Amino acid sequence: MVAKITYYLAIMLIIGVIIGLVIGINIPRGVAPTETITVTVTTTVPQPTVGPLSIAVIYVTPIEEPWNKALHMAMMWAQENLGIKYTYVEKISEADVDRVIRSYVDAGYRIIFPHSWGYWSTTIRVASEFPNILFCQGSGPTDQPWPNNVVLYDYYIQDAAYLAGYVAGLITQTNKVGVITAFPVADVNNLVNAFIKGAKDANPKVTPYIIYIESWFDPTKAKAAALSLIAEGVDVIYSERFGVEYAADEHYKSTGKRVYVVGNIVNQNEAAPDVVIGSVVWDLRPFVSYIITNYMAGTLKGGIINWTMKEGWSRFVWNFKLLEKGVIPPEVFTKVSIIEQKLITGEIKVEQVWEDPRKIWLTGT
Amino acid sequence: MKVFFKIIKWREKLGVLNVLASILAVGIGMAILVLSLYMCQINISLGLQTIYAGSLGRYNSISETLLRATILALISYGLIISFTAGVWNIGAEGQYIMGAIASTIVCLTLGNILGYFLIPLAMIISVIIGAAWALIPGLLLVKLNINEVLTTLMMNYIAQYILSWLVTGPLQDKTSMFPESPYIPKQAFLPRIIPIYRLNYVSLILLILLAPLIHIVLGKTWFGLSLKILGSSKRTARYAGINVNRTIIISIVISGALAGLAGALEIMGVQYKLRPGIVQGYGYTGIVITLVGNLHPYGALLASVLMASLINGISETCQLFQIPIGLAQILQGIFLITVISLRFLFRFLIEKYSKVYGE
Amino acid sequence: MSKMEIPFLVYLFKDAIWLMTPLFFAAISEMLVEKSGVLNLSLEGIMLISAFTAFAITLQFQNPYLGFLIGSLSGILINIFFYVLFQLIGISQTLAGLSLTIFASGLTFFLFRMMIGYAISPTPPLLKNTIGELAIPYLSDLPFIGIIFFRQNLFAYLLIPLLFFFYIIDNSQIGLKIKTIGEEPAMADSLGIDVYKYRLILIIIQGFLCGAAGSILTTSIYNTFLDNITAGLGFIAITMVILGGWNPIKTFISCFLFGFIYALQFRIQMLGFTWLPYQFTLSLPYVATIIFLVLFGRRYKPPSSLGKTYKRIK
Amino acid sequence: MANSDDKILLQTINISKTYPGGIRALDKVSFELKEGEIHALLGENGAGKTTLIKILSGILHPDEGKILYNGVEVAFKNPLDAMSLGIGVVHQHPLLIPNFNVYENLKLYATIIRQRLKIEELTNLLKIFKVEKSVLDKKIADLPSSIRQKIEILKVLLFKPKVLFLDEPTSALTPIEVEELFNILKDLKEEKKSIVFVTHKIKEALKISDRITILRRGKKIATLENKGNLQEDVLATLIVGDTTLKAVSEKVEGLPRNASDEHVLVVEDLHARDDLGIYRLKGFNMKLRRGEILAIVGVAGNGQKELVECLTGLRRFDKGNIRYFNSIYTHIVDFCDVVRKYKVSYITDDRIHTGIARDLDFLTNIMLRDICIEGRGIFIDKKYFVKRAKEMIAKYDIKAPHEKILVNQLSGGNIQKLIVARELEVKPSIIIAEQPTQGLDVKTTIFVRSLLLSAKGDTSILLITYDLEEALSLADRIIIMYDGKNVAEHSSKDIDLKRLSLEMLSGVT
Repeated sequence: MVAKITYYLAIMLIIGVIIGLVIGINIPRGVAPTETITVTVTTTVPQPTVGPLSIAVIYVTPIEEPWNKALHMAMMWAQENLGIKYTYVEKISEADVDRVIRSYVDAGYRIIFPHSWGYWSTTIRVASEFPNILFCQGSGPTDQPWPNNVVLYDYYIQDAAYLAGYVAGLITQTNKVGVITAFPVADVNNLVNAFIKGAKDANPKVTPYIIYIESWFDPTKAKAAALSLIAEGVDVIYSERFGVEYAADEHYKSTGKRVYVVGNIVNQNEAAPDVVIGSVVWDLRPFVSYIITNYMAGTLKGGIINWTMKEGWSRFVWNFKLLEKGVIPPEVFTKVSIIEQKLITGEIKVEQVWEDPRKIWLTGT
Repeated sequence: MKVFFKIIKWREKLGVLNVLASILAVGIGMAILVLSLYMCQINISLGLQTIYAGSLGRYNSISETLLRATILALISYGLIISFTAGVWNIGAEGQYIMGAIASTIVCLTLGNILGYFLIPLAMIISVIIGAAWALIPGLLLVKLNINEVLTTLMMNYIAQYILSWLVTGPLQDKTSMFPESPYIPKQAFLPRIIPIYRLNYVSLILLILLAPLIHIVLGKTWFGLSLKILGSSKRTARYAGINVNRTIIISIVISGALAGLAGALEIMGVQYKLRPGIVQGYGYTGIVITLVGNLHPYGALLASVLMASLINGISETCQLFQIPIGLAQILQGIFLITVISLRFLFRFLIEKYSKVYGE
Repeated sequence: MSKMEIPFLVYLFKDAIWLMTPLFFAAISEMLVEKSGVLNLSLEGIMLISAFTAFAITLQFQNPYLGFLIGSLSGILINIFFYVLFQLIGISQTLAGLSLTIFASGLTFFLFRMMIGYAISPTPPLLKNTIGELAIPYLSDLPFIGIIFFRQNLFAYLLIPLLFFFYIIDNSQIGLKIKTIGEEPAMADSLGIDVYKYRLILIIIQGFLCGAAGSILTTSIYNTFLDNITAGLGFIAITMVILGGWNPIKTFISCFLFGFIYALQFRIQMLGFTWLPYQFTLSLPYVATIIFLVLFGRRYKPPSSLGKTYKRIK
Repeated sequence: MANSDDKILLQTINISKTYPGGIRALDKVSFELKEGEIHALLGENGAGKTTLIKILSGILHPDEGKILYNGVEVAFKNPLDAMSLGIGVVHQHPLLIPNFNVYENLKLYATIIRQRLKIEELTNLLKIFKVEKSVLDKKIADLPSSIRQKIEILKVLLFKPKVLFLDEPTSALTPIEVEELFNILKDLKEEKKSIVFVTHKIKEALKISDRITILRRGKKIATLENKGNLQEDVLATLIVGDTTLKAVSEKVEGLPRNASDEHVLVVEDLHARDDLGIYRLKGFNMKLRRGEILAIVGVAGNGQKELVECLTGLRRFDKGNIRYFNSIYTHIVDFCDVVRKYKVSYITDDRIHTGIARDLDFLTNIMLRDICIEGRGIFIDKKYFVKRAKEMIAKYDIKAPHEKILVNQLSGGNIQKLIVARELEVKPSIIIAEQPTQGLDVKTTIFVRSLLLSAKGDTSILLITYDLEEALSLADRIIIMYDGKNVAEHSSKDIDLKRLSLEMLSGVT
């Protein structure tokens, strides 16, 4: 048996060597791909629209994902109120984005939003090629040489997350606060850290629980993870990823006990009005409007957008239904409102902490 | 219908009809495409123009389409070999993933040591790993007589989980937000034909050279003949003195090797890093291409270019006219169903209506 | 930890049962069909299409039970199409199944987008009325057991009757005939067992159950439809059948184990075992199946004519 | 003892059956079975015994003729109809599902005939058959064939059929077990059951039966009362027939008859088992001389299949050796190697499933044998094969319009011509021909035989056939094979037909 496997492996080795050598070595090596060559591209695609400013957004996943939805909603709003033409395409893999951007450029789109981290290197390359076109890159490394026609933005909504954490710290009964999140990476850590810090500031006895579902969008996994947190006695969960609402809602309907959920990125209060206490909302409308008006006026500069609550970049949106019903005590609301004011005026500043929250908060427990 | 039977009598060749089936299937697929454009209220000529522009109408589109076609064709070439031998290797997807993983690891670990030998070495290793991944179901089939469809299918998922683990664990780029590996070193980038477009020499050469090579192997060598006989009947193959087990293993290993090579091309020529996004269902699209291409390398070549054009062109149409993406996949399914239905239908008609000689 | 141990296990089991429900619906139906010699790889496609149908109908008529029913019926429709492809046209079952799956995954997303279009609601289009958890009075108040077994989804209560039903079928005279068809279709046919009829009936039953599995996803578990909502569940179901060695009880157990592993992965994280990548636990069913096939190849032998379409010789 | 005025239970009147392909398996056979008798059905292979059983049990439908049961005409649509009348059949090849255990198989049979499985009777029968009860849980595939055969008989007896057909039930049983079976059958006869006992073994027929019907080539020859006065040799002549004698004189004359003494293929003391692990070859010896036709004659199932499989490397043998020319093989790993070295050709008897690749074209099929002979090179010389194909079509009178036609569009006779032509065209030094004319029409049969005869000389031919006439008309020497051994050898010049048939049918020398 072993001898035979070795024999097969040898055959494979030979095949591999032959193919590799024949192809790999004898080929003239071209110029390694460079990032700064500009070419003129002939357009064969007829312009689909004439007139208003056309903006194209490229999403990596279906628009149902909150990260996409936030921008999608802002764009839909802009289309109605600012008179732009908005087109989007979803489910574009990182390998294809190059082609997609080029075809949008060819079709006459002036502003392009590659709305995913995975697109950043392509954006740098293509943006250098088309200096006349504005690229708004949704998240990317801050230490890269971004061309002048790129605006880099990311969901730096840590102050709203801090506020949500504060709420959680105030209303938790069991002193157990959970977070369902995607991956332990910088941008996500930023939010998780802010949330836990908020909770600890409000209530130092709080124990945080963090679960990574290792996926950007997987509601079942998030739901199953949330159920495990609920079983553990956690009574406020920050749904950094979508799907926790279902679990809490189900739990409420079957047992009558409320496990509060904080939505993230978009207003998820409607997903389960009985249990969602409020949402950390990434409101991109001011941003989109800022981009469009400045672009029209010719005053837009590339760079990294680092806005806070003050600019309307992030908000904590209460679920007023719960407030009206008195489920959330009014004193919590007033307390939080004071903190919110302090955040807006800059009295309290929430630092961006990129480190793994498990290392910061879970040590010693 | 009568004319059709006349055609059968005129030419008792299944081959011609199989080609006809492929053409008809493509035609039906196109008709459905047009129909769906119409249903989405898009000017049909404008829509078709956009599909053309997105697939072959611009330099960049040509480059992208051919690039995709090379990877699909490579997988398909391998599948031709195993399908001809009657081994239903559904696991090209997994073999492709393993090839991609192998080449990434080689490029990342040995990138700075090897210089010019990096590309060939990475390719060799990914070919070997792809082949080894295919060898497992092959051995299970030969030694324990376990259905290869089930095992290859399961191996796909295992490969996918290995990929997912590697990009969130050992291979992950620590500075990245996403589960992905760092970029492979520059010297591992496959040399491009025109520097700003991603189409590279290696892919193009493989696309063009392998088709006649496979054709010669299948049509003109004794090995190809034994594959065909094995695919027709195992008993006949045994009767003819063919070592059935060895031939099965070799066929599935070759298909795995080529799928692994496709994975390497995807990493070194397209993505330049390992990420879950390399999994795009190419293994399954490869099956579609193999069958639409009538188990013939030139057919596969054409079909892969056609399929890549459709994927790119439809994607462009979708993005410009705001049609839901997914149309390309629907067409794939329709191609597959129609082409095999028609082939079986033709075969049935031939067996039923054509003359039997000697009675 | 010690104080929490019991609820921890209780909810672990509860979640395992919750997670295995759609899986078992799909797996048990596949088991019987495979016993009759049909390898249906279109499970994933059927589940996708019925999930979408159930979602669309529920959204339209605001009645999850109607949605569930029509979704399940749509499963029958697709499966009959599958039957036509392999039995009447003569396509190999493997290819027919795979092409249906490819087709369905494109079609459902396409239709979903056509239907929902530019939705600007911040959350995915949620179903207001769903088939939710159903606590059984009195019994659900029992300690531990009440939570595990009597505070479940409506469909989870159907698991045991379903298993019971299939166990009886499996051990009945009809089951024997089905197995004969799967082993020696020609012999079965010569003994007067109508192979075509039996396979068609089984395909219809499977269509319904698989459609139910898909409908459960949208009307009871997710409350919405998403792209690729099944996420490979159909193929996992096929794996479960093999792992269960074509035995209803073992299939049940392996489905439960899958649900258990799935539910466990988060708790493992919560308890701080971060060194164990979740991919290992999730790929476990596949790896285990292959290992079992290698080690106990004889016992895990599929029905002899699995995947081979029977044609009566005139 | 049954009397002539006993009631006739089952009767056929002028039953005929022609298989697709033109083989007339039954030709106006009238047969009657009385109540409470054991009726033996004797005949060679292909005499039509099994076909008759299959028709009477509803598996096959007769082309013409009537079946009467209790004097009423019946038409069986499927086996169920026959079973419901109380007809039970023990088939030659047990109709048991290999992956089911014994109990499941019995249960299945009970389900099909819509009766309940009675446990006490089952235990009782198991005791009578001396089968342990633990066998019930074992898979059929794991059981030795003698127990399988017993299970098959038991399965039928369990449900107390009125009429019992036993098709070669003793082929897998030891002599002691045969005795036991006979005792059971006699007991059944006492219970007024009617039994049809199909066999080709004269001794068994004489021992057990009340009456004997002899079939030859689809025709009923005679029905004899067995009152202990029948002679074996008389029966043997009746079974084999006189026509075979005529065949000897028809043999093509003028071809080289005397071969050299050089042995090209020698088989010594060959022992081999079948798929179930039963020894089928028990010390077989044979020597094939250069330039002769050596026929191995025997009733099917005496090890011929296994012999051919051993010779062509499809089966491993446990003991003994095979010598091709100067090379001695204790097992043949790679038949291809033998073919390449010594140009060995092999004409299989399963021409549709094994002899050709059905989906491929004519041209590909004529290259089949060359895979071994030339296949160690890389490329195929297609032009050469196209030329050869065209020549073959002309030379062997194969009715194919062109060489690219699909083989499954050819008729059975044409396919056989293709196979013979292909195997002859490689200019072999040895041809192993397994029933080369089975199922062919008269014209093609003569053509194929003449091809084999004309190839003789340069080529040595090992002819394995169940057809004595064919052996007599072709062979220079004849070896009689019985029970895995060579029992006798004759030169075709001095044939004592009676002795020959006796040896063939009962292994007596």
